[in-house]
Amino acid sequence: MTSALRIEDLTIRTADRILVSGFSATVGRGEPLTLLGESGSGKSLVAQAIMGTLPPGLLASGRILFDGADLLCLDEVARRSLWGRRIGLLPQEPWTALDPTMRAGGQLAEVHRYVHGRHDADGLAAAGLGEVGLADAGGHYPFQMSGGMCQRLALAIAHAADTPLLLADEPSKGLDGVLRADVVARLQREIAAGRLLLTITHDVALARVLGGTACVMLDGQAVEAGPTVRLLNAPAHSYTRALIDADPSAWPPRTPREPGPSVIEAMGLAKAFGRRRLFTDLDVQVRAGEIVAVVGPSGSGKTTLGNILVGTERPDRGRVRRVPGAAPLGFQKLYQDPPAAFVPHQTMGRALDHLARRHGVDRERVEELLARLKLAPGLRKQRPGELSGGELQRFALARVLLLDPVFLFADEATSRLDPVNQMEVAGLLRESSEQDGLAILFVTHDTVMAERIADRSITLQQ
Amino acid sequence: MLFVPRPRRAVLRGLIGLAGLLALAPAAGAAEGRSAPERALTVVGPWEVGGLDPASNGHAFTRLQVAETLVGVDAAGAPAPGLATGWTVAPDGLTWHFLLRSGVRFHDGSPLTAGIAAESLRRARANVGPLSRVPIATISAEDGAVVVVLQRPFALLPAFLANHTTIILAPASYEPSGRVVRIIGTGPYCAVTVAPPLRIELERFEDWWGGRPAIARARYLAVGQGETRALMAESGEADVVVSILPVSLARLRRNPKLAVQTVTPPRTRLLKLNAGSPLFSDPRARRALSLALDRTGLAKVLLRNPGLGADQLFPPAVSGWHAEGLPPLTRDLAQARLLLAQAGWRPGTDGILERDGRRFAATLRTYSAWPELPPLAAAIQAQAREVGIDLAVSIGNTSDIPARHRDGSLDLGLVSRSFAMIPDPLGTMLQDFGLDGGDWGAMNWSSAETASLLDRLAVLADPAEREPLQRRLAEILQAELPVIPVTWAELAVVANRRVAGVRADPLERSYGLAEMRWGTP
Amino acid sequence: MTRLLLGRLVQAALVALVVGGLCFALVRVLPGDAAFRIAADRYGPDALTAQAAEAVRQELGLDRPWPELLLRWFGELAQGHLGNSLVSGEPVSEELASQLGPSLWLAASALVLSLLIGLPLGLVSGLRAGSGLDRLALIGAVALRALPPFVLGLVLMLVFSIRLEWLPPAGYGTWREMALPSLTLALGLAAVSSRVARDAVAAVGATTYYRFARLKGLPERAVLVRHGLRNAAIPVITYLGLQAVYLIEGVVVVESLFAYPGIGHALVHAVIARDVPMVQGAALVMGLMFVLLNLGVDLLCRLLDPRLGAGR
Amino acid sequence: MMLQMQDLAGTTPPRSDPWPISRRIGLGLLALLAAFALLGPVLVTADPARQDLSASLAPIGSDFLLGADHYGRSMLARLAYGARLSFGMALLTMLSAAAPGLLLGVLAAWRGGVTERALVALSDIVLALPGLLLVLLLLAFAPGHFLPLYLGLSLSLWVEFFRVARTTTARLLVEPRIEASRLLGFGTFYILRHQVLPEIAPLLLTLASFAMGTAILAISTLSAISVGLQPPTPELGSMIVELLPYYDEAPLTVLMPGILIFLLVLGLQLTARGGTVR
Repeated sequence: MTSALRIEDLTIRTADRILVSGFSATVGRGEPLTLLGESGSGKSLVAQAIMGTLPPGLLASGRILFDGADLLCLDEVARRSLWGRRIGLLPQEPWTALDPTMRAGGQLAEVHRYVHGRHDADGLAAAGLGEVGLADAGGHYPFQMSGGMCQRLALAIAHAADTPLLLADEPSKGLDGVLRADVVARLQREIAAGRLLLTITHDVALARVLGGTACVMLDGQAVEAGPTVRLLNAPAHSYTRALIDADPSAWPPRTPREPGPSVIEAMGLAKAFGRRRLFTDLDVQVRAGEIVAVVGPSGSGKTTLGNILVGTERPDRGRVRRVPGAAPLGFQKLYQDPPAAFVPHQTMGRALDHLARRHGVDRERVEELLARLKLAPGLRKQRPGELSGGELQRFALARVLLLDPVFLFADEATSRLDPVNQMEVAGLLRESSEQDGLAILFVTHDTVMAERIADRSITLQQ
Repeated sequence: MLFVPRPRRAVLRGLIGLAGLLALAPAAGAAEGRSAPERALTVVGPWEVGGLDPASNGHAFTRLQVAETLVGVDAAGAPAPGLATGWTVAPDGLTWHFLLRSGVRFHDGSPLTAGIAAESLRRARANVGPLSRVPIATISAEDGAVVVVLQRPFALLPAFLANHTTIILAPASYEPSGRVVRIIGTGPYCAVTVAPPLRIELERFEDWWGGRPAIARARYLAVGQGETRALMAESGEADVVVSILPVSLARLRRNPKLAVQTVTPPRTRLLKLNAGSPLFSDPRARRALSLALDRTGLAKVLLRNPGLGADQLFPPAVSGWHAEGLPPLTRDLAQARLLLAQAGWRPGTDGILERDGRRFAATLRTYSAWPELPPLAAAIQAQAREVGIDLAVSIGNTSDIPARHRDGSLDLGLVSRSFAMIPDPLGTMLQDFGLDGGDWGAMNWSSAETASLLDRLAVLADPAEREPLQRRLAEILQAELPVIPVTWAELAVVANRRVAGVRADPLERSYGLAEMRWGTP
Repeated sequence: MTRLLLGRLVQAALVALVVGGLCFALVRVLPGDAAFRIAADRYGPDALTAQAAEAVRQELGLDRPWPELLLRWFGELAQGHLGNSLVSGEPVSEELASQLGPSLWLAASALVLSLLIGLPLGLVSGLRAGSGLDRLALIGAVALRALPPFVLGLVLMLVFSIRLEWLPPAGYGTWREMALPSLTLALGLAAVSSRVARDAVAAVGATTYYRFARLKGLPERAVLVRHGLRNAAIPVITYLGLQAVYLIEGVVVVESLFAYPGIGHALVHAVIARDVPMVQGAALVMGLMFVLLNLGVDLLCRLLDPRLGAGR
Repeated sequence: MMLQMQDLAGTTPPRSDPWPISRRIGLGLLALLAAFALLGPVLVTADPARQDLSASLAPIGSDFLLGADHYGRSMLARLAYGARLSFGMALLTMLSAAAPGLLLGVLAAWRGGVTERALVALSDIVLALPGLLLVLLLLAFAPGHFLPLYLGLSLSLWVEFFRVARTTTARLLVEPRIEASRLLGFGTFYILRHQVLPEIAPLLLTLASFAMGTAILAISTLSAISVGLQPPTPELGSMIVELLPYYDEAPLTVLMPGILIFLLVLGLQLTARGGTVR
């Protein structure tokens, strides 16, 4: 079995600019490597270079030594022969990487049957599913499984491939605390089994528990590398520090403050989808300047609760009372997936102009708001697809604040952002609750974040 | 929700398999016509197969020689012995005896008797068809003869009894209600399957009175598209193809595998005018329209045979009716304009003639049952335009012509008129040029002289006596133009050289299957 | 599932009502004397006379009040009768039966052929979306689409019957006669279905799960067969569901060109001849066939994509 | 650059070039055809109905630029006039099918509930009705006129637009961005105008391109069963039928109208999809 993967002086460039420059690192047996960094830092490119899936138009130079060969020199065929046999992948957000029309069992069994040509693929598949606690989910289709189940199926697939090298892409993305711990445990089992693990994440906490060596990337440069523990405890580079500080666990706790008058109240809410009952007889009240976190496992109805409060969904029972005199548009929402909340072909500028014109808001107001949200004027010409999640979420906040709302429902508003942006947006929310007395319902699956940002939390059970 | 894994793949395979089967499995009746030792002679014609009612589809069964009529027709188109070996008429011209051929058997083996024949005729007379126009008093049977008693003398009786609606069928052909449920005739071929609308399967009738036909099995295929018919001949799929588009003829003639015959049936494409309308009431206007037509051009370009330009009503082939030396209808635009001017028509600003504020505009109605009619209409439209007559062409249903003849809303119709329904053209003439005109003939035009001529002809049998009257008739029609002849017709029959004895029948009464035999290609 | 069946059942009933009523109404109000039209169709252009038309009018009682006629039709329909053809006097059901058979064979074989032609073509062009081959396929599809079926049919005849002498240009009875007409129809269908398939394949090829299947290490064939085809098939099948109508009725020209007996032919004939019961019958059969076919399509799609069954 | 949108499986960013070469070619083609159809009749002096039997089927390049048909009529003139009529009518049909289809489709998706179910039922029934029947019947009222013909066609064509518009709109309406716009106080009209229309337009364009082709072909098909013919009006579809018998003697002449139709559909296709995955 191979001893190591060595990356030497890897440089990735397009025709006109360099995306990753002079990156070197080693993954050893029992020495997992974790690439930390925000999206766009180039960590994905490194992984793609290893996998051999760099998008067309990107050139890679340097060497990636594995199995005594330089992966960069391999042709298409040779590369494909590695996939699933020498190099395995744990995709990010597995629910999008699973075939929606194929049963879980089949998607696992085919690795045994077609990749390794093992007999009794189905038997092995069943065993594999049992191992990840999906024993009775073999007949399920992805849409019938929760995010956690999908993640475990993906792990089972990666395990079945049993490749010397495993690339884990944002394995903790979109998972709540419990599930994340589960994933970590399984990854550690792979390490113990002597497989080389390369993890890509912006989740500092994940890096910490995985141990091994870590490497922090910024703008295509490895700004700092070393044993994870040392690196995270005594960061040398400012960005590393920023990254660590950006982790919710490091956020300053919220200073207790006297909340204002109640802005919205809900009594005896009940909602069910078909046979699935989300919650019954639930009371919620949010006061001005107060941030109320709603936590709970995925599918527990956090989002539905928020939607009921802003009025985009109706409760089965119970009623919602808004503060008298509040403008109907005073109750707003931030979305989990920023790009999905914008019209793809509209530039930010036009979107804002339309909004301003509709509500008779003057330009200065817009300008100062953008300034306050640290949105450079240049960005106004961009379309949603051309902006980062952080920028988009700040635009989303901007357009909401333009209507000076009294209540804001932030639906996992930071979960898709990398740490620094996440902290920034969270900070802005906090700020507007303090300055403008905005009442915020903050839905998140991250209990740590919840207790740091919110005045109090509501926990929904499955 | 069903979480139990189902064998979906298997189901899918099943479906795909099924689909495959559908594609490959032979359609209904795959074996038909292929397993037989001897190839079935394939006759292809344009006429669809309708039901079994002799009144509507008798022609199919006479053409295929499944059923026969009392009276036949000889090469010259004169009545000849058929199921009747001969006939006599009493001096008063009222009582006719038709002597039955002896030893004739139906396809079901039953013998033909005078009684049966008389019964078939009575049915034919009661039904829609020419016989119902004959002044018949009674039809009865005497030993070995059918006796027809008329109300008044009518010399054409034999010719009428040659019409396909008067075929003689066995009693077993009819169900109690009188509906024909199967065709049991006396002809050389029996109909094994009649599959409307496109196919009839035939088998040789071993003990036909005329002797055993050479070809054992035959089938008729109706192919509406002229192009397809030509291709059927070229590909060798068809042995005999009836009625070929003029365009295809030259190509087929060049084909060494095929023998092409053309005959001129007594059929004329003519303009039926409403002589009652202000436009055409004046004979000069009708003559002018006739003078505007470039018949030779039309015939040359659209029918590919310049000789088919109809310079009088009857083609030369119809002896006794084609009047030799009759001043021909020709094209003379100057003369046409002159006549129109004399009739008071003056060209308007757009070149269309006007008379006291009314434009010389009419609708030329025709129908597509005959493929050559719409193109002819388009050409006539353009030629009429040159003398300032504005025709709008409307292509509709066959029935538009008689229907509009009845309600008088027809100004101009282009029709294809056959004078062979009754082998003697007089039969059709009586129908078309009587005192009150006819559905396919004169409209709001009548001439006492024509009427009397027709009456006299109706009782004359001797050609020599009829000839001068017929010539006079032709002269009147040529001068008066109640209908304007445009072109004659040509019937092309193409036979593969592996078949011998193919004869094109100008009257389209029979394909002559019985005379055909397999030759050496 | 039961809801699906029920829905289609209701649709079928509605179709029956609408088709029956509409055809009746339209054919009734059409200009032109029905008696003359029917007579024309019965006795042919040479023998048609006003006298014949009058006989027809008497025989069929065309002058009877129309509500009576319509109600009778529905009444008979309820008992499963479609009435008798005004032209031939034969029961409509029999006349249709003799033509429905060939029509179904033709339609089915054309459908299968079009799949055999369209899918592989769509597949290759989809996998190489934007390639020269893809563009070529597009031009080919457009050409086939821009060619009237009878021209296409004629070309096929010239090639297969005259040049190669493989197949008969017309007639019916065995698969040989069916080959050319169904090929003509199939090409017309394949023209579009190949593009639909191409788009579907290209779309699936761009999905994360398709690429992940590759990264799993599956051989390309397995990736395509296990993850590509099924997902791409869904839109194609849905499309064909819509197109199958064209198969049943768009065949008129093909039928007349190849002298192939079919229901489209029957319908046109009936409309021209004002044969009300035939029109109603033919239209009804076509409508119900369409409903049935779409039921099949629905079921097939659910089979392929379980999400549909889950009421998503 | 949009690297943050890429995962390991190597998503390539969607091509955003609105003017791919194929689309330019398509537009060029359409422009040419439009010019031919609009200017042709003006520039060509020959009368499309003027016959000269002596010049029947005159070859290309003789005293007729594009030869003559069987009546000796100038093909160039007939093609020009035919193009104007056919393309114009096809456009009309397409529009009269697309407009109600689009509106009803969006309406159904927007209102949902009874409205939607009713509309869907209606469309299903229309689909189940043989379109041919509709056309034939409509035509019987005004035989030989093209207008009822094309309108009859659009009667069965609108359904396709309806179905596509409905499904796509329905899919769009559940997108967060629509909900967001509503929360931000934008009205129905704004959302339709700025968010729904721009996104379903390409799909409808593709449909429309096929619909126009279908319309013209339907005419020729009907002409083939001698319905809708009205000599001497030049109409591409019926021209093919008229000329077909002469396929052996003047194959090129027979093909000419077909070629025009082909170019039209091709141009529309290239323009509509710009050769990109939809």
